[in-house]
Amino acid sequence: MSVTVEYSTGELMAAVMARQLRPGEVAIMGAVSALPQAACRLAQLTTAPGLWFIAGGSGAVNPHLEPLVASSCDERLLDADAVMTLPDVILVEGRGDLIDVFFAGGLQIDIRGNCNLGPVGSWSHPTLRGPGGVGLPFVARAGRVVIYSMSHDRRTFVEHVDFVSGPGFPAGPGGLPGGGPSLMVTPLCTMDFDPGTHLARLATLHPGVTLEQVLEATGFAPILPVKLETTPAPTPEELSILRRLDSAGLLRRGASR
Amino acid sequence: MSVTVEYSTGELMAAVMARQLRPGEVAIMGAVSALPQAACRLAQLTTAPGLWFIAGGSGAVNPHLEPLVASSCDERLLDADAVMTLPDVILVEGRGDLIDVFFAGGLQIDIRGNCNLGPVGSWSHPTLRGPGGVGLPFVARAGRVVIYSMSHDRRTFVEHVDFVSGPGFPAGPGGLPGGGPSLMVTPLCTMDFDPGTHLARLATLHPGVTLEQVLEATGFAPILPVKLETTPAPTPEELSILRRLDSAGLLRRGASR
Amino acid sequence: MFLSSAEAIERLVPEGTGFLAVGGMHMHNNPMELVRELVRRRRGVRRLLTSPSASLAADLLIGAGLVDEVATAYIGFEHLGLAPAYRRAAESGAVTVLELCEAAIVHGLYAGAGGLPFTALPPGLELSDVSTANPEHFHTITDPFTGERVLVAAPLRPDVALIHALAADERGNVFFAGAHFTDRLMAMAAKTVIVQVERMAKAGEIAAQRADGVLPGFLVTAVVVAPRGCLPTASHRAYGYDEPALRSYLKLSRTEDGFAEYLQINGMAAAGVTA
Amino acid sequence: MFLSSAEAIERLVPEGTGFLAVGGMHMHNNPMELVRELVRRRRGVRRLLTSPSASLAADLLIGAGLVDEVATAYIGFEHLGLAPAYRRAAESGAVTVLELCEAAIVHGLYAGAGGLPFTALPPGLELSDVSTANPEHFHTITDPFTGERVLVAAPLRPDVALIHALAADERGNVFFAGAHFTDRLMAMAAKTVIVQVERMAKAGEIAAQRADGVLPGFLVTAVVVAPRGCLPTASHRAYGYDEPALRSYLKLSRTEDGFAEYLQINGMAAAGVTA
Repeated sequence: MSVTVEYSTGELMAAVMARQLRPGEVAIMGAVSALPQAACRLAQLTTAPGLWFIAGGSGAVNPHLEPLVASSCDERLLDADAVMTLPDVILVEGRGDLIDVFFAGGLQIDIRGNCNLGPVGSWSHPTLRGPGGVGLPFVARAGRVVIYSMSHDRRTFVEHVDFVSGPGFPAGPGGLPGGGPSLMVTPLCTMDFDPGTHLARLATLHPGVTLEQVLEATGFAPILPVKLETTPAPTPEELSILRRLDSAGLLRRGASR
Repeated sequence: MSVTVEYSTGELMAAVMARQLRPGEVAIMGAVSALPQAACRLAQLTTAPGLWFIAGGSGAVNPHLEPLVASSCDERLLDADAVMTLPDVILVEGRGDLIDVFFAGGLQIDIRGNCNLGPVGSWSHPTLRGPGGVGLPFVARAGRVVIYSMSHDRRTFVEHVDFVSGPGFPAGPGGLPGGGPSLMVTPLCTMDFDPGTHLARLATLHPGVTLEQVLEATGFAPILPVKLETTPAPTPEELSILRRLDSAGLLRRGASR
Repeated sequence: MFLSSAEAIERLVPEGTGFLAVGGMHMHNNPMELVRELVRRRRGVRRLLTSPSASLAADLLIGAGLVDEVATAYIGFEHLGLAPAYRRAAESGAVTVLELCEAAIVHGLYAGAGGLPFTALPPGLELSDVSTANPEHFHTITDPFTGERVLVAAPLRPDVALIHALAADERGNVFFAGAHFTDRLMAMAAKTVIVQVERMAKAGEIAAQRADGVLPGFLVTAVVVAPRGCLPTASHRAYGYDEPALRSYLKLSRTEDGFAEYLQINGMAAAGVTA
Repeated sequence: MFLSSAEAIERLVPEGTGFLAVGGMHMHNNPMELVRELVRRRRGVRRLLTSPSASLAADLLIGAGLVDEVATAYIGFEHLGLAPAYRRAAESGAVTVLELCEAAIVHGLYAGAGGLPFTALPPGLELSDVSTANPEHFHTITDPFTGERVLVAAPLRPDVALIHALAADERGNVFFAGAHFTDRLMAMAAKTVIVQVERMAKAGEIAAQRADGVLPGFLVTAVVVAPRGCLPTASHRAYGYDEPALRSYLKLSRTEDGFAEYLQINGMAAAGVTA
């Protein structure tokens, strides 16, 4: 016997991102972050008990997310285990040994995990002026960086970003003070990074997505793994938790699967 | 008709210091500061309405001083108009255009208004290891500096301090970013600074004190003014306010006059 | 101390003000009443500094053509979309962008507040293009303690800061409710500080606050009481943001004509205003 | 997370710890239970950092011969007098003094907490002898923005910080009451943080605090519950300092023999302790 459980792309991505987190770690995220926030809360309630997460500009530490809210500075996030001031969050991000996981994103994301939230095209006269990177330069100092994007197309996933807001692996000599990008999560797939070349490598395809779809939608050629797995779907328990948090349905606005 | 009102040296000094303050100014003080705190509160209630004062390490802004307390970090100081964190007080002291009056002191005080709360004698093997200057280097950035000491003897008032914790007027070229020392208040007298030479100049003798007494007790030769006035005694109103604040008698422990 | 928004802007933000900082974060605690007054009076500023994440306040000022250069790390509307006027002005070159990061803003304001001549930044921050794009705001120098090359940023010392707080007492002590982001630091770094508040404080209310939530009155130049004056952005612990009104702004301001219409509808098309 | 003071010191402050910071200010909020445990165990540290104004905690550790070098801006007892053990050790050269000022401590801890390689100091601070006396902690460099010579100080990154807070919850989130001086900053800058608290927090008590008064548990290594453990110093909002006890310490510790007697009387003359 089996039951068919429908879930949205957002719910799948939240479940995938939650599985990146380990007990007792400290995670942080910036603007437009309902997705990583839901992932962190889900992780706390499943595989990563004791996880800490800081909801960006609000300074909230372990917000209870009842309900999950759209803005990263919503006052409802202050219903949390503790709250820090924003300047103190900046100190914590800068110290370099405190943040285990940094959730990042970009209007452009490239094959080395560089993220651009600033100018697309020329720096001084961009074709698309993005909002700006806020704290993205701090990804350089995080333990590892999980990149997520609700768009998977060739405008977003590019060979080289036009402007580095959040640095990925450097092309030349010299390294990152932190651990660098570890995973990219998109509506179509997940990609990790080849340990030797530090270039993006396809890791899993989401249920129902084909390799051709991903390659068609990606502006660079990811390394292909020996065996391409399917992303595990969210479990009924995971979905049940996500839906309890997300009474406003923020994660269900995308296509259902 | 007249009445004889007795007052202590501490009360006289508090009244003298209060008269240095102007409406709307911002004053600050450090450790062992019941005297300047009482002076500020007295000034608020008499000649300097709207005066602001920050009680050093406590961060209290306009503590109500009911009662006046001995320690600069007593929790009772937090009964105040507002409270700042200590790190924020350090910012305010450093900005350079906010503090009008800085109350300073020293184990040694010299003819240029330098104050020493650190080592007396050799820096590495001092004959008297003072406690340290805390925030005294910030006097360089204050509008004007009022120096006070409960001791007036040749060990305290010296030609040159052995260590500069709080800088007075420099002997050589180059000036202070702030306005520099403006008045010294002791149990015997007040001294200001000659505008031309920036050297200490006797200003007033406290009631009953002779010039000889001051010169005998002072390790440098202050400039003598054209006319030596007597320090005005505290008025009955001033004494009444001081005694209401100072229920513990902190200002009356010295000799009464 | 207590002024109307018109008086405060007229007296304290003279035409050609060099460096204006505006507080709030994302769609929260933007001092909109003060910002609207700037727009009504067409008060131009040479440089606008935003908090690490700005939205409507910055977009309006830029869209109205009142800003020569904007120093910012983010202007947008989170899940509601990009900032239309900022996009248009930045893409056309009508506004110069001094792209900063959160660290350069926060540590820069700390330096400005404390009289520090500049601030060193953590290693790794030189790997983004932020410092490369703005060579006048960043330098690479040798750390005298380690000999390493380190990135340093200029201090931020606004001439005027416009911020929002929940309430003020008679002396101009103000307190914040909910989060206050970089607003206190901005006020501590600025020479002139105008605070927009929802209401007057009740007796004893300020004294009951923790140090963190209070800005003492000696740091405040003027207070403007403007109930619901942050709308359509939120005022923490008073009201949430008005999402339909923000969406309506975003829709209209996609074009210059629409932006002018928004000003007209919202009482900001004062005499002398040209779209 | 929750340890006895003996366990906390044994496990987290190994013999020869390079850089220990101890919180509290003047005779307030000194984490005395942890300090007494250091004395009982004769745990020596190479460098002790105090808050801008230390008293009993520092004087005890120095008097017990456990400190090679002390980085401080003040050790004393305000109106009660000078610090006898510190005086004796500094005058004899038994302890090396790294004389700092409040700005070097606070901005140095800020730099340590935020990963900044060093901190610039406001102009005028070079006029005191503090920087001259400690050439290894201060440098004068050229401000790349203005060309002026400016004083810079090293960051402060303690290996271990011992601080006091009012209460802790199960996750190690702690909150402060009254003033908390530089204690939060010290904890944010240190690699290992031991917090001594009066009691466990009640349900919801931490969440009700303002951001400023809380240290989130991810910054806390261990919590030691020690009711009245700051005595004879004060614990803000719990109890005041015990002035007779402090005076008794000051009287006894005027001599080395008296100091040893104080340790004996107060249960700090553990096996292996020699006066």
